[in-house]
Amino acid sequence: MVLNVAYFSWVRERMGVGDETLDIPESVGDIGTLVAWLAARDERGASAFAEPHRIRAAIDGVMMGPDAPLSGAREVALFPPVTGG
Amino acid sequence: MVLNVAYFSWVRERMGVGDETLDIPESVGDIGTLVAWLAARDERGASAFAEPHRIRAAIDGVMMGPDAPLSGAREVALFPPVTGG
Amino acid sequence: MIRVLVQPSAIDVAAEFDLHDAGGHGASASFVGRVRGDDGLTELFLEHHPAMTEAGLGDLAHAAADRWHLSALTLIHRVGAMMPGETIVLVLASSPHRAEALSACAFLIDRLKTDVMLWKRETFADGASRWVEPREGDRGRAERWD
Amino acid sequence: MIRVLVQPSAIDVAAEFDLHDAGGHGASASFVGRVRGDDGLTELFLEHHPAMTEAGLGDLAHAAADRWHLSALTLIHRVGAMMPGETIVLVLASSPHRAEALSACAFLIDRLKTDVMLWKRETFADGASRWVEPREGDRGRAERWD
Repeated sequence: MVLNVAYFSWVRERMGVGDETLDIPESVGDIGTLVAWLAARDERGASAFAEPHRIRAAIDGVMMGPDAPLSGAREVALFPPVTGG
Repeated sequence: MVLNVAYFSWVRERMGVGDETLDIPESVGDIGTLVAWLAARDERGASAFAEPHRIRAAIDGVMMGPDAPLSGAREVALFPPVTGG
Repeated sequence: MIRVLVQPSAIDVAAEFDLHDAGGHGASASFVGRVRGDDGLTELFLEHHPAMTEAGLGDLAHAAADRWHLSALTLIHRVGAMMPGETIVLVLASSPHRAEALSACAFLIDRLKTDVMLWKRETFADGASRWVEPREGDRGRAERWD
Repeated sequence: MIRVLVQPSAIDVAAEFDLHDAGGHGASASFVGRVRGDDGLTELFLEHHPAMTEAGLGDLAHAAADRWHLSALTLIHRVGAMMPGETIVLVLASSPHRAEALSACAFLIDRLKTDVMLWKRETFADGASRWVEPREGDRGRAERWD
């Protein structure tokens, strides 16, 4: 499955890009497994997603938990907790 | 005793003046008796001070009750309860 | 730091903001109260006891400065005759911390309603005029701060 | 009536007041938050998720308008890099009634701290930079409104 993934704050810095289009294996069906897959994929992913409990996610602009399915998503955003206005 | 008396709001309107210098008889020793004396003195006083419970007073800029003595006062101000800012 | 004025002339809100903001404070809270033209009101007249109004505003300003950590405070009340839309009162409170600026501003505007020696007379389009009676609601809001 | 902006350019507070005040509202409450140069801070960078920030501010503005009787509301948040003294956020709330204007303004500034999708990075005079962690105190203040 092809997915647009966006990163923010120190997740973006560690990933080295603001967003990218990824070809996700079929086994990656929800946000939790996406984060684990990114952490295992390469060094930048390992650095950004070493602590999954510090990661928050949104699908198409709506905050979602780790069990949220990826099917139908246009954009998945991954980021630390917000620090507000 | 000679006393400067200032009036505000509808008390001023009914008295017809903003302030005046009055020669007060010795028997008028506190604010309560001053108000009663003004009410008995003439028609404008009767109109302004017909309801003494609606009158507040200050001596030299400090709020005082009806028992406050007039001795030493430079200015007595008589007015309705304030309506604030 | 503390600027307190009682003035019969119009309050220049923009000029007062400029003067106040010159300190570049972290957080600034303001309140502007204007004359409302409800029920055909054409003029609001605020009568005051000059010495007591000045003292009352000064006491309020210092009470706020004692209670909160403020870097600047502006408190200006207009008196005399004014028309609908004109500014009656301006409160500007600044602090390094937003909660202190907001609380000081709310405190000042609530207390102004009860602590300041002012009497209001309203005049309407039909020529009728009346002195405003004190409102119980104002007293309740002011007492929250005691 | 409701004006919501997320902008990388400087917030022109005086111009926004002029625009907002044109309605001649009875009571206007405002809050201005500026970058503080504490601990040698030289730059504050606010990163945001554009679609989510816009939606978040819009939702907040409408929540305030539903809850209080407001005649006008301005809510402007700056994003990107800014220096000490520059304005980060401007809230202007107007109502016929002072308590509603003050409450709406306090609600909006408290909620902005927790509801808006922004991340802050601080850079200091020695070149060090760090992403700010969320503050528990902000969450507490925002939850007063739930």
